[in-house]
Amino acid sequence: MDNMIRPYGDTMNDGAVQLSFTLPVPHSAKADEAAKQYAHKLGFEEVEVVHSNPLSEDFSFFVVYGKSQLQLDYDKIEVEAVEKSMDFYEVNNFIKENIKRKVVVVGACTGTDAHTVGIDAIMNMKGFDQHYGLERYPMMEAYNLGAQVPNEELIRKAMELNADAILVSQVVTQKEVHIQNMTDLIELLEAEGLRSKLIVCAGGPRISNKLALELGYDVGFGRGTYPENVASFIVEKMVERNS
Amino acid sequence: MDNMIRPYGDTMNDGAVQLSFTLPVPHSAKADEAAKQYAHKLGFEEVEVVHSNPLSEDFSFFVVYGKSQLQLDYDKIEVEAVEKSMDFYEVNNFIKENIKRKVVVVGACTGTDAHTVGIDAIMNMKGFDQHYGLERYPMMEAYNLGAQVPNEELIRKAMELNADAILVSQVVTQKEVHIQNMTDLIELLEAEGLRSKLIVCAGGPRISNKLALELGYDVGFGRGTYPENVASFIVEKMVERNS
Amino acid sequence: MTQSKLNLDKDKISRARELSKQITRPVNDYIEKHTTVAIERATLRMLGADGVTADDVPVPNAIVSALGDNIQYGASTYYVNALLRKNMTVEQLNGAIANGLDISQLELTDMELIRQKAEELVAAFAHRVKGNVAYRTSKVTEYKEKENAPLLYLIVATGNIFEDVKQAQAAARQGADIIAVIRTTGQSLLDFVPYGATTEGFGGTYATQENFKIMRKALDEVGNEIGKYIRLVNYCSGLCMPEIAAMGAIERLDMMLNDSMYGVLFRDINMYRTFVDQKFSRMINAFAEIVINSGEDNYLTTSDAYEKAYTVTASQFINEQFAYDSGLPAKLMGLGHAFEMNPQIENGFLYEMAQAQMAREIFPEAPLKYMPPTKYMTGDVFKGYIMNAMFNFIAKSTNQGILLLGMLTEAIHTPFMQDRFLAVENARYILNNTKDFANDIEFKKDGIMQTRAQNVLDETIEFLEQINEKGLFDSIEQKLFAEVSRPKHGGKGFDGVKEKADNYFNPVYDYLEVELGLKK
Amino acid sequence: MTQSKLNLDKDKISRARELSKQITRPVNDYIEKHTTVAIERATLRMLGADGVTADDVPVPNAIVSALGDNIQYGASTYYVNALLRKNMTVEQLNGAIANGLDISQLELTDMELIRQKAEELVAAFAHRVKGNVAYRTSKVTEYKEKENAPLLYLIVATGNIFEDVKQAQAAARQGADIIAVIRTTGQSLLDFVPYGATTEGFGGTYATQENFKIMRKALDEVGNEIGKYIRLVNYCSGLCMPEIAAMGAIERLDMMLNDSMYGVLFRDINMYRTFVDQKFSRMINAFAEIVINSGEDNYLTTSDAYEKAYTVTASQFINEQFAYDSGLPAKLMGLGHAFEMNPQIENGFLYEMAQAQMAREIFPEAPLKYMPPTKYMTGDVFKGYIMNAMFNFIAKSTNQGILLLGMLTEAIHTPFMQDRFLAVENARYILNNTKDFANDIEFKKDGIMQTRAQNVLDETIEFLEQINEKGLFDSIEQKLFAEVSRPKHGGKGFDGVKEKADNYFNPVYDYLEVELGLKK
Ligand code: B12
Ligand code: B12
Ligand SMILES: Cc1ncc(COP(=O)(O)O)c(C=O)c1O
Ligand SMILES: Cc1ncc(COP(=O)(O)O)c(C=O)c1O
Repeated sequence: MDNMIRPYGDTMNDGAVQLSFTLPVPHSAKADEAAKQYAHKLGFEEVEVVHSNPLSEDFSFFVVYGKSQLQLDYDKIEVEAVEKSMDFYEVNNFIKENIKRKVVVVGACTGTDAHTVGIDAIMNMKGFDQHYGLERYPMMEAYNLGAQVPNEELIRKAMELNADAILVSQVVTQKEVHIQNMTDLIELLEAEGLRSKLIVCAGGPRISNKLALELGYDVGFGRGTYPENVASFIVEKMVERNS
Repeated sequence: MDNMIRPYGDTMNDGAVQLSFTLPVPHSAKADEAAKQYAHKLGFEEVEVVHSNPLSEDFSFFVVYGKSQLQLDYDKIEVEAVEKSMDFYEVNNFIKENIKRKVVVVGACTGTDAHTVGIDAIMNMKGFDQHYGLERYPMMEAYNLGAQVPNEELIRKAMELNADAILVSQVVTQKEVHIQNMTDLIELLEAEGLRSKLIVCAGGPRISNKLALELGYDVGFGRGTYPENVASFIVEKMVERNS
Repeated sequence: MTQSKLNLDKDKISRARELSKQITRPVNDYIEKHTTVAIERATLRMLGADGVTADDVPVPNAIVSALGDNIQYGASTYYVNALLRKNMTVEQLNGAIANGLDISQLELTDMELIRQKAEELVAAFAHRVKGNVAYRTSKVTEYKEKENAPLLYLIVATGNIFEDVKQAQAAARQGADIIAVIRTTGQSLLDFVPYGATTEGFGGTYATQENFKIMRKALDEVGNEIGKYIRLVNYCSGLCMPEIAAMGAIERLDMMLNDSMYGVLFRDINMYRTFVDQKFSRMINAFAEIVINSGEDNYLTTSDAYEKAYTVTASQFINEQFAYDSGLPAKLMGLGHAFEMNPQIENGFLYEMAQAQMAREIFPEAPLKYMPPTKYMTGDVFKGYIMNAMFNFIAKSTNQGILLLGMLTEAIHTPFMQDRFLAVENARYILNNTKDFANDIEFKKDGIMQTRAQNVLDETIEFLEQINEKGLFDSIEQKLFAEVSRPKHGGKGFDGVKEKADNYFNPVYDYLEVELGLKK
Repeated sequence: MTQSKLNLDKDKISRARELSKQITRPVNDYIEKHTTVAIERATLRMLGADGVTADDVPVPNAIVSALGDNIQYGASTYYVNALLRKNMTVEQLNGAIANGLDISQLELTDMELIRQKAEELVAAFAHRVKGNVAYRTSKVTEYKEKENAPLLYLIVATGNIFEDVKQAQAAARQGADIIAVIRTTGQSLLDFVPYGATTEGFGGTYATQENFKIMRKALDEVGNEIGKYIRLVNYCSGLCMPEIAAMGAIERLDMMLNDSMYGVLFRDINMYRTFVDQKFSRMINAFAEIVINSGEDNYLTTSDAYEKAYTVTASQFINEQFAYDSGLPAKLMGLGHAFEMNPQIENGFLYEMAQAQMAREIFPEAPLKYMPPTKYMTGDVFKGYIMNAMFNFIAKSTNQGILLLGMLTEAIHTPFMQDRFLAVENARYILNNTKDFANDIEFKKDGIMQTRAQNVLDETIEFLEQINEKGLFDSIEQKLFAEVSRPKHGGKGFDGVKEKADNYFNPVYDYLEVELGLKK
């Protein structure tokens, strides 16, 4: 059985969507018509340009409502299996039982990125939103190197501490600066033959698991991640690799 | 020479568009993924579901940014020629010189539609935004029948007054109620053999010239219309028809 | 209650009330002497008349049509007479009438018997309504602290009552306190109330007793689930004011838009007809403890809100007097006003706040229905969204009772589900974030806000004086409200007004008069 | 100026100022005794050093590297000496150095001759800067009434200076008063200033003298067209504070972010280095009448804005003292603060207003830089847009000087052109609509807002006492600000600090000391 869906305004399957965008054309009746036709190109019918405004001599802003006839088979949507993650206690017990030593993780916000709040949320004692950070896990040794850490230094530190896992935070994504920097790390690790020895995790508000996997990471975590999510992943992966 | 354009976020041709819509699915990671894929279907790349929220057990709301690779040839856009319209004085002079008698127009907001403000803006003495309404035109006789006027009555009154033109305002468009009502008027006029004797104009915030023409009107006027726009059209059309 | 911030002159307020009494007196004289087809149909409904004929004519309409001019004696006489004569139950009689029985032709029995039987039927009606009131009171008390202040009022308007239910339940879960089912365009001009559950309408859903019942049940359901009493609203104004009021009383509606001035000015309903209807309909609302909403906000959709602010205040005074005359206590008076000034006005926020605060101080016990910006909303949904935020701010800071949530898409379409959600999100953020702001500030003596309110009050009195001189009917004819002129004998429904005969009989009216303490 | 709404205790405010004097004294002692590579490079620039070598090393860097430890005598000595020895113009000498000339090896001529020549060069610099000041003053005066109050501050950040120009001109036309060109991520950690026009950057555009010039010209152009003086902003904070200040003075920037605490806490720059740099850089800003912006707002991106409000106020007091010590008058102190409380807080609006009003009353002449919500912005752009409206409201109602416009897409991406437009639209609506609200209200005595401000002031004094006891350097090490710890000798750039020799010579410093009245 198919389960075809469309956007919903006030009637099932009406396909109603709100859009706003800018076009690089002077504000005019012609510009309005272009906005309308652009929405048609995107597959919308009953398009209404409900508002338009000049932004400068060469740019105009539009608010548009339209109805899309495209449908999506909801049953076919697959989500990257978000395994139910263990909690603080379960992770520690899991380590005690299965790994039988402390797990060492080293984390940082790397490259020129200076945003520490995300990696702190994952690693610091006090944690985030009432979820303890990795530093508080009795069965983990967690080292938070802070922000603006060059990839070389992160690797050096990980080797020095004999780390099991590396945590990389990337917040600034403008002009794809994170892709560059994340790729760099993996290349460095591979060049030094360390890639397979470490579990390499990425995180940040615009990072998805899919993107991280593509770039050669073991996993990626997006907005709203809790420390136990990444802790679970690391320890389970460690056991999986060893068996 | 082509003049291909795309939406603009902060870089030429980046194709950036903001969308918001509702899907008839419970709020979940799967729902987020569905929103993302729906945006892909609409032709967007680099789609980010930046926000999602349950609206009820069965509906979820999304804010999405995406980049569209579709382009539009701006040079090919044609706008329904908005002829530069005459002003108050020009219209009156035009009538004096070319028609040589007062032009009679009858207007109303028809059907169950009770919005008078739009038709008043066009017809009443005081007009709208410092543009005199048709009642003030010395060379016009303008009769505003108000709102909720049945099509039959509008026609009756137009005959009684020997009108040259009929003005119809339609503001409520929900469930296409205006289409029904506007079509009705044309059918009635045709049935009584009156259609060709009258200039029939439609107007309202969601009325476009295109729609009006499709429905058999001589012209349609949307948001921001001034009285002189419709006055110009009527008098020029009258002269055109007589020659 | 907040203490006075505006420093309004109490004597002036008393003067305005005095003028309103004088203005309504001649209207009340007219009302007393007349009944209408709608009043008679409403009375029949309260006695039990219900159902439709094969041609979809509602039984109350069938009866009243058949009676013609005889309604001057009160339709109840004939209905009760038929019950006695035919020795039928109410249901049996309704069925018979639906099948063509003409009760106007039956010979009248002893008036004393009719009176007795009528009292019995009225008692059944009263019992049901009192049960409704008791239920509501207990639920509201139980769930009090979950309510927003002001109460958040959201509309649904799909045209299909079953879709409406979904939308309404979703809105309640999102945080709405009140759900209004907007009527289909045109219903207010129908001189009958459609029957049964309906699934088609334009810009709204038919008000029918069955639809009321369906929505009431749905809201009780979701309310009990989330621990809140969700109020239900529908519309009396129009040609069927008292009938819809009766249905609302029976089906436990909680608020009803009820304003004959709205009908006159915005629906072109005849003024005599609707003033007479309004009186009885408000009596029914009062008995069922239904909060009425008046429609002054609408004036500002055609008149300028800054220039004509006084017309709103004046109309509130008049509406208050009419409400008192129908037995409504102040706490059931949701007097209307609106945030409709041009957003371009320098210091517009101050004038809006002064106006809202003035309404609050003049009508301290009324819940006040505060309407969002509509006229200056555009397709710029972002701009509209912050205008709604400023509106919510003022609503909270001036302690309004009922907050109609503005929709960011006001200028575009009737609300999408997401529009409604965003409206609630907006309101909840502002209400919580500015919770005690009102108590934490004072208005500067003779500052912009105080001066503005004092000026509007002065203009209000001047305006009331003018109306008093002309009389209310002529004032309406002369465009004094909303810049709309309505001829006294024009508009819809005038032919439904009848002078009462000396021996006019209306057992519900008589009962309510006593219950509401209106009988001198 | 508004009169006091908060009823703050004047003696407490004086006490806080007294404590700040005590706190900054030992830091100033350290500053007096040291110079840095950046100070020397800046001085060289003001004397005329410019250009880059074939390897893209800026001439000032080439000189200072070559000098090594000799900068303890002041790099100017060597530069001026080279001019005299080689009998070259500044341009010729710059070219020669760019081509490899090592001036550190030239024998030193008579110090009196060097001093004379240096004075000549300083005079040329001073002439240019005074011309800039005069031009700005005349334009600001001419176009005064077109300015928004507060001034609307918008950022551009494309990475490409030519794209920035388009965005900035569009923003100015939309109503911006101030344009800030955000720097590329990472520039603040470079110990040199890149050269020439640049078209690549991440999250911002390189600060180069050529880029300053290009943007200055573009803003003058659009400003003259629309009849407004458009202010230009760039960033001093980082490893090149004084150099960028020098470039800003020369190219007529109008505001500069200048706060060594920001560098320490958020860029991990060594504290000794940046405090020494800050002093000279602010002297240059003062001379060029450039408004500085301090970075206290940033504390609240890591600490809770409700709990740690006092850290902002305390830091403002300290920053004020440092600013006075650099010769900056109050009217050039754009002290930073922000609207960063959790939007879920009940009465959050009142606490924000109290905080903003407190800053206003404590620093009555400072233009105050007020930052929008960032931390609690989410992908819900609609919610974000009304949070920005509330922020704009408070900015207006507490008479802030510089309003950084919030972007509805703050949590998503650097601003799109349409985001910036919507931000201006939001601000202009609120500023106009609430124009005189501040003057029209008073705060209730001992109400929520007054109590909040008084408590924060008390906490501020306690905090300043604690810092005074520990010393500022140790306080930073111990995480007292922004919950970030920075080791005293850690961070970037410490090796660029040098103790001054007894015969240290810096003609610009000497000149500014006199001009700014800092010399006792
Ligand atoms: C706070 C902040 C700052 C602070 C940072 C202070 C600090 N010590 O971190 C300051 C003021 C210094 C700052 C500076 C800048 N910022 Co900033 N900043 C923000 C802000 C407001 C909040 C970020 C934040 O703290 N979020 C809260 C944390 C808890 O969330 P999070 O990072 O998403 O982390 C969670 C998950 O993502 C995940 N996670 C994150 N990392 C990791 C790692 C692992 C291994 C795992 C498992 C999970 C994980 O778990 C966390 C908890 O759930 C955002 C806007 C916003 N509202 O999001 C802009 C923002 C991130 N900043 C931005 C920019 C551009 C800058 C600057 C470059 C601006 C400039 N040119 O000057 C500078 C320079 C920074 C630099 N070089 O990197 C942009 C980034 C745009 C983009 N997408 O590229 C944003 C989005 C603002 C904007 N719209 O322009 N910023
Ligand atoms: C004022 C108003 C009312 C007032 C009307 C008072 C009156 N006497 O007119 C009142 C309160 C009575 C009202 C009631 C209702 N309204 Co109303 N109302 C509005 C509102 C706020 C403004 C409309 C307006 O006055 N615009 C100003 C005029 C000048 O603009 P205009 O009509 O577009 O006219 C211009 C042009 O379109 C053009 N034009 C218009 N007509 C013509 C004709 C000709 C010949 C020409 C040449 C040009 C022309 O020229 C004019 C000048 O430029 C809009 C929302 C909004 N902000 O737009 C909702 C709106 C139009 N209403 C709406 C609805 C649904 C209703 C109700 C049906 C709600 C209900 N179920 O109760 C009722 C019933 C009305 C009915 N049966 O028709 C919807 C319509 C949705 C839709 N697209 O279908 C809107 C959009 C609100 C909403 N989002 O739900 N409304
Ligand atoms: C007092 C009052 N009654 C009724 C209505 C709705 O009437 P209708 O159903 O005729 O649209 C309104 C709408 O604004 C109103 O304000
Ligand atoms: C005081 C101060 N300086 C500088 C900056 C920017 O520094 P950078 O260019 O290092 O991002 C900020 C940004 O918030 C700041 O507040």
